[in-house]
Amino acid sequence: MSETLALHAPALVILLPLLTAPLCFLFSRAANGVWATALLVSLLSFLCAAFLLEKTFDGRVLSYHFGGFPPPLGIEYRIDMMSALMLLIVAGASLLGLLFARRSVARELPAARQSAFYVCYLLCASGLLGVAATNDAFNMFVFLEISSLAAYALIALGGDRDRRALSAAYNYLIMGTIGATFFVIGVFFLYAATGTLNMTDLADRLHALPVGSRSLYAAEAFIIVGLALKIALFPLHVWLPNAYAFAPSAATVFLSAAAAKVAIYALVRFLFSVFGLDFAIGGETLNAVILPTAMIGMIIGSFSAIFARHAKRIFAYSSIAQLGYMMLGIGLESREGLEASFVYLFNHALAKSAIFMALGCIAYQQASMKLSDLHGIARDMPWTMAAFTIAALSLIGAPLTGGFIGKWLLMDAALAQGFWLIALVIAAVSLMAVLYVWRVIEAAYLKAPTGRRRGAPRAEAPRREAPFSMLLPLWIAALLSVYFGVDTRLPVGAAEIIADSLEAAGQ
Amino acid sequence: MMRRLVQKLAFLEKNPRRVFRALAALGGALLALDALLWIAGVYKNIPVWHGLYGFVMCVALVLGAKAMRHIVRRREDYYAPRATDSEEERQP
Amino acid sequence: MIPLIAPGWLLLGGACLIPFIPKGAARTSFMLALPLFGMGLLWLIPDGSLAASFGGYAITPFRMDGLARIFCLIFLIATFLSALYAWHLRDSFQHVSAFIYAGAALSALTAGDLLTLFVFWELVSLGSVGLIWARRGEGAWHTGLRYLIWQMASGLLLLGGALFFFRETGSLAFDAMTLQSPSAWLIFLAFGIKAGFPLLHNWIQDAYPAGTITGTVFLSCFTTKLAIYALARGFPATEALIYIGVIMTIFPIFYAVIENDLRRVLSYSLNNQLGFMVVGIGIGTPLAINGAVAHAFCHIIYKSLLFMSVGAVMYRVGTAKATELGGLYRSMPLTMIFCVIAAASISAFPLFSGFISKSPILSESLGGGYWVVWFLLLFASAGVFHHSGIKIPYFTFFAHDSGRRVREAPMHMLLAMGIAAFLCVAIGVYPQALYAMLPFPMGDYTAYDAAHVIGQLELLIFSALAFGFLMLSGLYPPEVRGVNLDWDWVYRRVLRRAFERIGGSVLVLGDKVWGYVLGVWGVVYSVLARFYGPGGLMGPSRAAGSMALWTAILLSLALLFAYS
Amino acid sequence: MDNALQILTEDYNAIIATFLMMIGLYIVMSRAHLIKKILGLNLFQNAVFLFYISAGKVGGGTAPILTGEAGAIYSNPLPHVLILTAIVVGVATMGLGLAIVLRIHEAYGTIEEDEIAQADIADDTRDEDRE
Repeated sequence: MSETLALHAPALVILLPLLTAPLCFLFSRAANGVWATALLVSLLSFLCAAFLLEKTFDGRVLSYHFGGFPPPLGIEYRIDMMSALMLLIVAGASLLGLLFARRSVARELPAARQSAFYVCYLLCASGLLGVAATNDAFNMFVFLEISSLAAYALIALGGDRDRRALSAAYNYLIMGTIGATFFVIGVFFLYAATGTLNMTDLADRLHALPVGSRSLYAAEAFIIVGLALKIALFPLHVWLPNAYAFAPSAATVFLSAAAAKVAIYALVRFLFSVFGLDFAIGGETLNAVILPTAMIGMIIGSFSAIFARHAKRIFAYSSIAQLGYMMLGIGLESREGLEASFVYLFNHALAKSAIFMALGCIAYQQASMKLSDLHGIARDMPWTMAAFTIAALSLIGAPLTGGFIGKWLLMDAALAQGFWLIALVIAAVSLMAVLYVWRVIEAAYLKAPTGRRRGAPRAEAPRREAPFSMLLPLWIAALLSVYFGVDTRLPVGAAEIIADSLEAAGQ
Repeated sequence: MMRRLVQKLAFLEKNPRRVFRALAALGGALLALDALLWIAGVYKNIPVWHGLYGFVMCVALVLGAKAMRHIVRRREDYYAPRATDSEEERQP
Repeated sequence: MIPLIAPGWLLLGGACLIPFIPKGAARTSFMLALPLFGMGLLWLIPDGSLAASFGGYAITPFRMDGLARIFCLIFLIATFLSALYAWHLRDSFQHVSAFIYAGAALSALTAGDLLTLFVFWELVSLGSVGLIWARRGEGAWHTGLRYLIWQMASGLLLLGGALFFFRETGSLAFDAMTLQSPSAWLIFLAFGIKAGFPLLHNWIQDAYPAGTITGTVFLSCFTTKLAIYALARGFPATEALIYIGVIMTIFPIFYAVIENDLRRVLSYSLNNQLGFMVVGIGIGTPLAINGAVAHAFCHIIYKSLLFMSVGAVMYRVGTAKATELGGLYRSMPLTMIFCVIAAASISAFPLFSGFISKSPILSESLGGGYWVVWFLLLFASAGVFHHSGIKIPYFTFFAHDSGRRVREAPMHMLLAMGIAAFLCVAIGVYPQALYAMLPFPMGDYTAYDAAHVIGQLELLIFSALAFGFLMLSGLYPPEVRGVNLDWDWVYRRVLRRAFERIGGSVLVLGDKVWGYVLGVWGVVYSVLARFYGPGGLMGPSRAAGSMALWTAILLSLALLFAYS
Repeated sequence: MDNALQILTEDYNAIIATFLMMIGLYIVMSRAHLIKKILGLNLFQNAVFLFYISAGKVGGGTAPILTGEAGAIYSNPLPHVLILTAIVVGVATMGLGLAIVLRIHEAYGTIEEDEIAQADIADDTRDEDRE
């Protein structure tokens, strides 16, 4: 039984949501029914991902030949530790987001669009899962586009509450498509040079080629820029703040936890597994491009967060800064740096999804997300704000939370290479995080509630605590972000194996 | 027992000079004992020094602090409202 | 070793349970049982350490040895007494804060590596600030914030030090180090803040008088003594500590003489007592370290007893200002007796605990040839007697009669004070019990030889005579309400004003300079705000066209790098 | 010079595709009309598709249909298959993009980018009222 499952889990984890989504669309318009199906499928998918993680924790690699055609001819799903970790993050975020979504979506979206939301959500999840699992470069493009298209739609669904969601979705669509097309061009150059699309095969054949081929340089440049767009790496981050700020709350939770991180995964996969560090634009050039952009992104994102006045946007900007942290670890090009990046990525997914869930709980009770309208909200919603505070502590990097270990490893990795300046920037940006988090905490806990909230139709009704079904996933995420700050075996153990395997591939 | 103690203390409180004299007598006895022991060679410490040093330094300390107060003292609400100094103590 | 649960973790776990126990006798009994259980655990746990891995680093979350054990013991005793003292309290926030504080401090004592130490170091700050904020009110809020900033600064220094330390040595183990590397300096400064080094000390006198009645008793026990422990562990025999310690013993006594708020007097005297311990650690001989540790042990008891007695007065009268008190021996004779016992202990009267713990430090400073240090310490000893030994009981219970007639302190407070007073006397009379627990063997050392006893008595009696002389001659400065400026004036007043004033009159650096600085800041701010605000280049809602341009630019850059 | 001539004659497909891509990207950047932008995007994508397919052509090869004839040269069929998928993606993108433009028109009353940006900035400014 276990062996059969091991054989098919790599496909099941993606196919389940991918196939369920259109079925739901065809056969059911009842939002609750679609939600229940989506939840069930997400749960199964999550279990598969957990199973795969357990299977690969000893460094084993599972290979699934799609349709029985062996690679490099057929499409191969290849699950190593890195893929399994990403699968777990995506499936976990999808599960938590769905648990959270029912009441939130029922409140935020008109009835006619609710089932469409869940269909898009499932498609987006399956696309992201596919990116993490597949070992075929073109297949990766297809999955990237499935997830992106679904994400555009998810964001646009927020347009009923705030029209800026529509323009944000449009901008994201234009940018995302350009990015994806760049990616395809890069893949094409690789295919033209080697005649294969299987990434393992690509890596082998690339290393047989003479160093210095121009089309390969171009391929790498196109792939880096294309994926940087999806990651929202500075200066290509401009689509992100509004997209996250105005998407429906449940969509923000899922996208912030999973979307950009899967793009980071794809970038790491190409840079380290396919190209290898000593190849093409390796080594110092990568340092010269990624390190500065990551650091500028951290600083600019934090500044923007400090200056923002809209709670969701504050944390959307904070995501840009936090993605900078992860890219920094990759840009360091060291074993320690990669390890730190993946630990950071894991913990950030938990903390950020908890934060956006807390903001979603607030959005459930009141339309406005202005800081001035959050005054005194901790009195009305103590449980929500308590969980928010825990997650925010993790975001800052307070000890005993997941954020701490990520930042610590990152600083250690920077210092290991003698980059004092980078370590200082990491510390400074953490202090900036204290500032913008503090502004929300201050508004929620210390400011007296304003009597009347302008433009808010629900202003007269007293704010109440969010429903239990929304608090549950929120608290799960918040407590997990503390748990993984104390018991670091899962994230750090996984990151160590990932760093080992990438280092081996980079040689 | 407590009542008797309180009465005794009340008596002493009314006669501070008596207390002072008693203390001075005790101090004198200690000085004498110190000097005696030193003469007898029980120990090599400088005799009487502790007492004089303590007296002089304490007077110096208080007078020094008194002078310092002219420089450093401010009204109680100097730091208000960002300090508790001038806040009314909460009654039990 | 068998992984018995560490006493600190027990308290931390207990702190999480406190809110779920109904207020009243059940909860207070639970809170009293926790430190007692902790003592039982401490008795069971053998010396040794527990290795673990955190984020791929080898850490030692738990280590027990002689030094940690005696500090654990006194911290548990202090927790018990403080909890007993707070029996009447019905404030969950304070209860939880206090036990997180105590638990974190205990856990920090048993931390065998810098990372674990840092984690609990910060938790100590978080727990303790709750005891200030629990007083509620605007002043307490701001005071708590200032306190927290100092504590967090200490934590960040420790974190930075730990990072560099790991890079330098490849290990995070927390053992003795020398002030040779930047990492050691960072850690030293981190400890220094919590230990109240000169110019880093203000948070003590700022925050402790602002705590709640029962909270300040907790506060006086843990933070600073944790720092003393850390210094004893990390920097024994560091000569700089001797001079730092001497300054710490001297300057607070001047402030203590003129200060009106009795809890602030005690805070200054706390700082002075820390100085003795720091000197002992700086001298670094086994006997001196033992003296420092023993002094910390005794100090926790008598200092908390002093805070308890002043707190009991505050509880009944509602204030701890010397100007408002006096003549209270009539109403609160038992409290007075306990206060006098504590005062005798802190003044190091023979047969009281302070005597047997301060003597080793003084004799070692003499033995080590630090003559000047010895003279100054002697001066400081006389000063301690002056402000803590005489001033506190005198102005509270005697002096001019304030006319206040109140009830004696409640039973549980008397009980807590009684136990503490008993310990003060017991240790003073039979010091061997304490000496036997110290990290180094004491040999046949005894504080009770003729030279010590007579010298000390002489010093004290003549100090008292000086006090009497000054009082009778009217030279003694009268108590007046007011605030005395200390070094914290610089950041509480000067810097704040400097930031606040835009077009105001000359303060310190000159109005024009500040106007200029603020003007520049105004311009920078408006530029930044325009940059990040709506429609700004970095603001939200940018059009897709410009983003596409960025893509093209970045691609060209990447290609340029590739082909160059 | 020979080199340039060789590129011109042998890789003319790349040159044409690049030219088309540039036109498409330029439209995306320069046009404010949302639908025109999408058309530009489509041109950009299609140029890439063309490039793929033209590169799959093997000199003298026939359509890749197995005839059983020995020694026959076939064009590489894989790019065609890939591009078939990519076209589907492109169509979906275009459909979704147009749908969003429709919604934007409903919500903003315009589909000129600068006017929408102005409206967004006005909304942002409303969010900004300082506390």
